[in-house]
Amino acid sequence: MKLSHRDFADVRVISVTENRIDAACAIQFKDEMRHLTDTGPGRVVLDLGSVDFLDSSGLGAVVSALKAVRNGQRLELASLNPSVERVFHLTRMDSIFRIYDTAETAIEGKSDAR
Amino acid sequence: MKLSHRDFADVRVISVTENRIDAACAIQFKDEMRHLTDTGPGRVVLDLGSVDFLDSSGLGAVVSALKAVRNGQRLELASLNPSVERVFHLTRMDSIFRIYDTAETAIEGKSDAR
Amino acid sequence: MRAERGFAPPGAPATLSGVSVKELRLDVSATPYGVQIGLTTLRDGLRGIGIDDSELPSVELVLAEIFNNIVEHALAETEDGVIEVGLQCTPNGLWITVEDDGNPMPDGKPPLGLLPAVDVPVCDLPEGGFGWFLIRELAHDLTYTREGDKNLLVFRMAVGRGE
Amino acid sequence: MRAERGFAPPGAPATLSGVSVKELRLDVSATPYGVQIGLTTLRDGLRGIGIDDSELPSVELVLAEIFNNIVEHALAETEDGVIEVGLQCTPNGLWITVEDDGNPMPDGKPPLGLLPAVDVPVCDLPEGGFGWFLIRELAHDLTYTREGDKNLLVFRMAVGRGE
Ligand SMILES: Nc1ncnc2c1ncn2[C@@H]1O[C@H](COP(=O)(O)OP(=O)(O)O)[C@@H](O)[C@H]1O
Ligand SMILES: Nc1ncnc2c1ncn2[C@@H]1O[C@H](COP(=O)(O)OP(=O)(O)O)[C@@H](O)[C@H]1O
Repeated sequence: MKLSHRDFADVRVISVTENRIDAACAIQFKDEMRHLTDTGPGRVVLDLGSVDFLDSSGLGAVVSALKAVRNGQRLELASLNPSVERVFHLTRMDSIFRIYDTAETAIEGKSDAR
Repeated sequence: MKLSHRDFADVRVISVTENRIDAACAIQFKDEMRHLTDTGPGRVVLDLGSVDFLDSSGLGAVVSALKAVRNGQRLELASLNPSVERVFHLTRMDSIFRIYDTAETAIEGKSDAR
Repeated sequence: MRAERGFAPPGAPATLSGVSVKELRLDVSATPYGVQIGLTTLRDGLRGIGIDDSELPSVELVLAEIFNNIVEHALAETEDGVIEVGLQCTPNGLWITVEDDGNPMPDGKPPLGLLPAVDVPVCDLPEGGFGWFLIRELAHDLTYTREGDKNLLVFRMAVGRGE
Repeated sequence: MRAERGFAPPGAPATLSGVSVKELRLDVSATPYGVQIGLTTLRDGLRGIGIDDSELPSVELVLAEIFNNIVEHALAETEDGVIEVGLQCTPNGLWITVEDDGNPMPDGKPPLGLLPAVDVPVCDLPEGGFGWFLIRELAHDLTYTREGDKNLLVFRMAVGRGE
């Protein structure tokens, strides 16, 4: 599981560089996310554009990353492929996360837009 | 335990109308806070100006209120009396919460100021 | 992939004469990585038996949830467990059988798969418990039978009926 | 407040001759509301024996933490428990004794009172475990003894030495 990140003025964009978040890598994903939010600014965007498969373990790992943020820090999502979006939609998790179409709109988006 | 609240454009200010948050009222405080954050906007400020005594049960209840917020919602504090501020300082909880001198500065403060 | 063998999932309709039987069998090693490899292999296999690319994700998701549960629960104590999968394209969809020789389902039934509550504080959000909810949302005509010391799941995915 | 009686907390310095003994005794009902009433009553009493308003909060906090722990832990199973408190102003501070006939401290010692970690995710923040940390931060010369079936805490607060 490889995560890369780019820092902007007040937002860190984390990109998953593999194409699946599943039971085999969920724990590693959680650990790396934890590190990148710990050291990140008040707003973190997870870009899932490369991910074309996410199972319920992967979903749980994303939720776990959300639960690991600091007070006042927010974790948002960007670039969900249709199959990933479907899992968020079916489980209603799309109501929990602010989801942007692309990382670019996320970066432009006001941090208090929700 | 009585909490009152006033809603502004994008912030709800909750005021404790009693002068202590202690073991006798901690649970009730938690429940009422939960209700007021559930129904509140993305930013909630707890005005502790009337509180001149807070013990570790009261501190735990404030932390519990923080842990009960929705994704993207933030809970901030205002108007800590010296004795209350001391408890936050001794326990390092002042590093967890954004604390404003007064509810007014909290209302004026940008919501993404942290 | 193993050599093909006779395939007639209980509950699946008899294959209509004149319709070409398109089937696939696979042994999946019951570990998280085995599941990953199995699912990736199945992508190509499913395309080969007529499943459209747009239909692959739901099949892959249901199989992932079933496989993960077998790895984590049914075969948790087993070192070299194997999951046997059969897939058959029929006019009323893709029939799938999944077999393992692990522990039976709790109470002899697959879980109800109720959606965990998500309108709760962030700290109370569920990190698991979505598996059987997703299976039941996406699979049809699901039956579970315990046969001797084997678990057998049979169900239908409403895919592969294209053209 | 009960009638005063002879008062000499173990470990407290002998009262210096020529210094007026200022002491206070109170029975606190071992319930959350009893503690609330007891602490409020003590505010006035403490002022009366020479504690400055600015010094009251730390005394009240330490007593609250000790009382709450007795209510929650030592006397948890007792219906009509009573906590006996004695306070004596001396030149080196306010000596306080707290007695109850509840369960002894775990391992016969008061807790170490380490500060729980707070640089953790919001969801992992501690909601308790600060009581004995605060007591140990603010109280001096604290001793605990189990006498028969009674718990006795004696300690000094660095207040009341004003003028
Ligand atoms: N194949 C199986 N064999 C035995 N028990 C299972 C199996 N699948 C599911 N279970 C049980 O049903 C529960 C719910 O499963 P699921 O909905 O996938 O959620 P999760 O696996 O995330 O807990 C599991 O926790 C487990 O106790
Ligand atoms: N007076 C007491 N009698 C018995 N056990 C006690 C007493 N005070 C504290 N303890 C034990 O020490 C632990 C730590 O106490 P404290 O620091 O006040 O945290 P909390 O009460 O919030 O857990 C308690 O959970 C309890 O197990």
